[in-house]
Amino acid sequence: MSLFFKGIFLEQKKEPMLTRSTLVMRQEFEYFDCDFPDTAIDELSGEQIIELARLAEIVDESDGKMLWEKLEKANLGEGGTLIVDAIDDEPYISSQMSVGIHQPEKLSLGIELCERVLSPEKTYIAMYRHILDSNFGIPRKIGKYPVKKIGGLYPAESRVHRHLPKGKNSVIIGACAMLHLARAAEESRKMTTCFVTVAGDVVKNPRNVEVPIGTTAEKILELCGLTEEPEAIILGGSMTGRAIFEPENETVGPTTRGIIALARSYGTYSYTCIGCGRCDHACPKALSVCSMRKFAEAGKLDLLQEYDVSMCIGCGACSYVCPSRIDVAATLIKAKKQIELAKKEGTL
Amino acid sequence: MKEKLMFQNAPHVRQSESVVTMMTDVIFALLPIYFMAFFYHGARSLVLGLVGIISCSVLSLLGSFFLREKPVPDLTPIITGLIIPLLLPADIPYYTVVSACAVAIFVVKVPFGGTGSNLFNPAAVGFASVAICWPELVFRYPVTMQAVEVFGKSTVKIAQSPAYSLSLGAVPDYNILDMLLGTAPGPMGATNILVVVACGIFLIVKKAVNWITPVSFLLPYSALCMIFPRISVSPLESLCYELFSGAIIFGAFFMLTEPVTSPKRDFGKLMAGISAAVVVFLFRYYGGFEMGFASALILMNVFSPIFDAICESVLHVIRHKESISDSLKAEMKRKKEEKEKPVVRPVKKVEETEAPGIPEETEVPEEPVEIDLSEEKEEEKEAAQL
Amino acid sequence: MSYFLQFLSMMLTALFIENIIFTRALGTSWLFYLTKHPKEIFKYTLVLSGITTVSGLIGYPLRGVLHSHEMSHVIVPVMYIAVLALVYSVTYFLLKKFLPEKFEKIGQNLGTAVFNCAALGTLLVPASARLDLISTIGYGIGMSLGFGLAVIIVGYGLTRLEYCRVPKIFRGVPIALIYLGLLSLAFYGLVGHQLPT
Amino acid sequence: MKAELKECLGYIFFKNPVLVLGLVLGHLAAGDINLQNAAALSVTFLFITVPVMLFAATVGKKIPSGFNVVFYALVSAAMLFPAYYICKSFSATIFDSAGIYPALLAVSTVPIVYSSKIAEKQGVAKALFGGVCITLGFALTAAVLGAAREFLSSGSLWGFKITEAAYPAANLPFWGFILLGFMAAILNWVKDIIRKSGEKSEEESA
Repeated sequence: MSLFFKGIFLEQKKEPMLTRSTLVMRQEFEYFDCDFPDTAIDELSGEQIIELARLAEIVDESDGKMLWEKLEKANLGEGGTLIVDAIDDEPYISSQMSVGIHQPEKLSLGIELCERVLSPEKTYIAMYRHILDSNFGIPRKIGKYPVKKIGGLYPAESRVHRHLPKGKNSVIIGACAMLHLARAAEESRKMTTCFVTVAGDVVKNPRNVEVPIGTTAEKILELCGLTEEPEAIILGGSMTGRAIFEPENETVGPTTRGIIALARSYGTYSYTCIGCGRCDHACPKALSVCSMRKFAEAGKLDLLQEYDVSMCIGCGACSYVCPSRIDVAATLIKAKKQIELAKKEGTL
Repeated sequence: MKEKLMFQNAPHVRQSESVVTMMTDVIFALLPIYFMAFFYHGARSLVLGLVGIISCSVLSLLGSFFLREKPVPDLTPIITGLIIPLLLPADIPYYTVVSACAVAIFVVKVPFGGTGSNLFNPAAVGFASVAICWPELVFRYPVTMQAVEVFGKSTVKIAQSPAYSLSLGAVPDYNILDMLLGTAPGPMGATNILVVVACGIFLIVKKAVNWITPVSFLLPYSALCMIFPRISVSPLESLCYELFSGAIIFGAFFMLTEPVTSPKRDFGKLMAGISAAVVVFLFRYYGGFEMGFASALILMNVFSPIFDAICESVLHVIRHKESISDSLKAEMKRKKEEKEKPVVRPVKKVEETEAPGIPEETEVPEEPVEIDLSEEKEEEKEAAQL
Repeated sequence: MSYFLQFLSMMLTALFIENIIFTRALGTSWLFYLTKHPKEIFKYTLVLSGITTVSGLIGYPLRGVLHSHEMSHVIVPVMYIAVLALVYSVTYFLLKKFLPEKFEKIGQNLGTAVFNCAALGTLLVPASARLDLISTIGYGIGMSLGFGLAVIIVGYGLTRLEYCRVPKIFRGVPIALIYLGLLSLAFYGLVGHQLPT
Repeated sequence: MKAELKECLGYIFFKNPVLVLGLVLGHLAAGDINLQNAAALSVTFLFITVPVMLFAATVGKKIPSGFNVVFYALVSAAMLFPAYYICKSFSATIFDSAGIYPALLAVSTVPIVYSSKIAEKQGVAKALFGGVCITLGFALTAAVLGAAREFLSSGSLWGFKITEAAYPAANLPFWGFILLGFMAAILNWVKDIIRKSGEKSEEESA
């Protein structure tokens, strides 16, 4: 029944990018000067670390917030847990995992600094377990922190909370942000770069790259080389990214997970819905997706609200599974925006 | 690089399986049944299948031309065209198959809007309309193991199907093995139970059809047949007789699981399966019709949205578990306070209910049907003044 | 006890198997006017069954006498219409006197609830089938409740039509008629033969 | 004269009582099995509609709204007798195949609803003209449906055998509904074509 199977099984196609080392683009680094340059790393106090994060303007790539605000506001209290988000459950994408695998000592230094600020009871690094199509073994420990394998089906983010003890609060911080924190502490370096996976069946040598924030997608694709003209270029994750038309003026931000160049694009051709009910089966939030799509196309926003379209997290599992190639997720997200618009105007 | 870039929506990775692969799986599952029909009844069964496919696809092309949409390459009419002849006897004249396909496409599919939006199962309606129109042709079956002539009058001996003798309450004179292997007379595709079950399981394994509806239909139905046997035989034997006669298993795997008209959610499919079992059981015991399965199926298609609505309300409660439990607690607290201090009951406002029946102000009852004729209203008004 | 069983069996056959709308097509134009909330429709069927049972009781002895008459095809319906008119005017004035606020609510539509094909059909069908008193009442109540059931089923079905891509020329009355036709095809499968009217 | 003809055609096509307004559906679906039934139904319809329209236009206005329904029902019941004699004239066993449907026309939606809603507000002449046009529309629809179903189900027209039966189940109520649905669709299609040709001629003229 749809209550027990949550989400869908995706082949991750992570292989060439994950095991290759991260290519760093030639760039000059910016430094900041703080008023306590000489104190050794292990005597840095909590406030000083937050000051470092603020000066280095580190942005957490898992949710786009500033790291120092998250550290300041998150009072874990006793029994809190710190989770390092290295869950890359979208196919092709492995930017967060590559940080954990290729630079473990820097990552563990960053985690240690965060521990000093938040003093959580438990910390672990979360990684997505189902990378079956590659003979890559997920390490048991990175530095001295255990790696907890988040199992289950895509989307895995919503299931992280299930591993936490009830009633205790927790903080999720991205692995790349930890790395930048470690660099800020060691060389007081600003966060000018971000980690992006360049992948796709058209890229000559797909790999993870560290590029300065703001470089255009075209330059990054040239860095990795293209075997032939792609029909579609995607900025962001393979399940939640968006297709772009002009790669030369689309820039990369800290929260962009990857750039994917595909030889053949699906376009927007789709058959008629035959009501097979697979999208209902695949929805992680157990929403009645099939009827909601019908309401969205008939323009019945009140019925959509009744069917809880606001709980849709836009994971794209329903469109992935739909045999008629209908963009169910896109319709629902568009309807969700219309409802918010209508609510603002007070029509609803 | 720029001119070739195309737009595509959010999930840029799609499942390899598409509607076409699903439909081809169903067609491949139907072919062995045709082979068995050919084995028992000769080449005429294949020609009947061919006639079914050709008439269904030609009519659906005509229909899509009539619906003024470009004909989409989908295979659903071919599946309907394959299923209908399997429910009919092998020596049925060709015009009945063509008329069944015409009803299935032109009455069930085209007026409701093409493949995705038909509210009833086209194969069931097509077969029911033929069975009602020519009962003497549809309900007498040629004896197996004799080739029926492809053209002209068939000279094969006619025999009653076990379902008919069951409806009279007599024990059919074919043992269970005969019915399993399909040597008992009956509809062309529905008698060789082993092959039908094998194809059904093939479909379920290939995920072209969900496993919940057939299982949740066959189990309660066999339970009911064991509890209320029609013939004075051991319950297990009566179960076998009931289950293997009258296209029950063929219908459970191929007609009941038609995706468009069955409920969408798995829990809804379970409810549909169980209520279909009860309705088919009642139709076969008390219905005036020997082949009650098709009309019971049409009735079940009416209730599939109701099952979906029930599922949605159950899930709505589950989704809002926390907020509902909080509001309940708040409710209890408020009631406790009310009990302590008595409150003057406010006067109940007379709520006016909208008068049933015809709204007064329309000069001519222009919209007899509640379906909104919104874009036609003005044209209707000026037609009224015409 | 056997009377109650006979009453129950007659009611169930009239309610499900020989439904008034699907097998005899009586009162179908009411179906389109009445597709409203199920609670509204239930009130309507209660009024319908109440009045038809009362007029059925009054008309039963007269029917016995008039059947022998050679023009019975016309006289029996006219007699029943007269009985309906009598019962309607009595309820009309009773309602006006004793329950005035209820009268404002359903006053004008009471006429349309009583004088429609479903009501007269509920009286005439048992008459032409020469049923005795108990089964007449049972059959009558079954038919009017079946009318309510059919209205709710078709009403729910028609709301589902909004999400189908019905072509322009089939919208409105035509698609509702085809939907009704397919539903009565299913009920015909239950009955198996054409009912005598 | 041209205006009346146009309005009369309007009643038959654009405001056909059965196919567009959905007034008297049950009787046609189940009762209209062959041409004779169609004739019986149309005659009874004529004898019911015209007098009730007349009565509504003249006396009906004065009776309070809740109570005029009784008079309409009684008038149409009274008018059943002459209709009975005419039906008996063109075939003795008409009431076996038509059953209770001609008599049921007395309380169908036309005399009860249409008269009290529309005929009361119109003048006598207009109500009479409306009544006749509606009867014409009904008779045309009933004739077409009756002929189609009789020809399909028993291959005969008005009892005279032409060919053997092509589709024996055509006289069942569910085929009545489906054929009525298709006739209404064809009517909409004709209206579309007339509207489009109308627009095209306006474009050329403009």
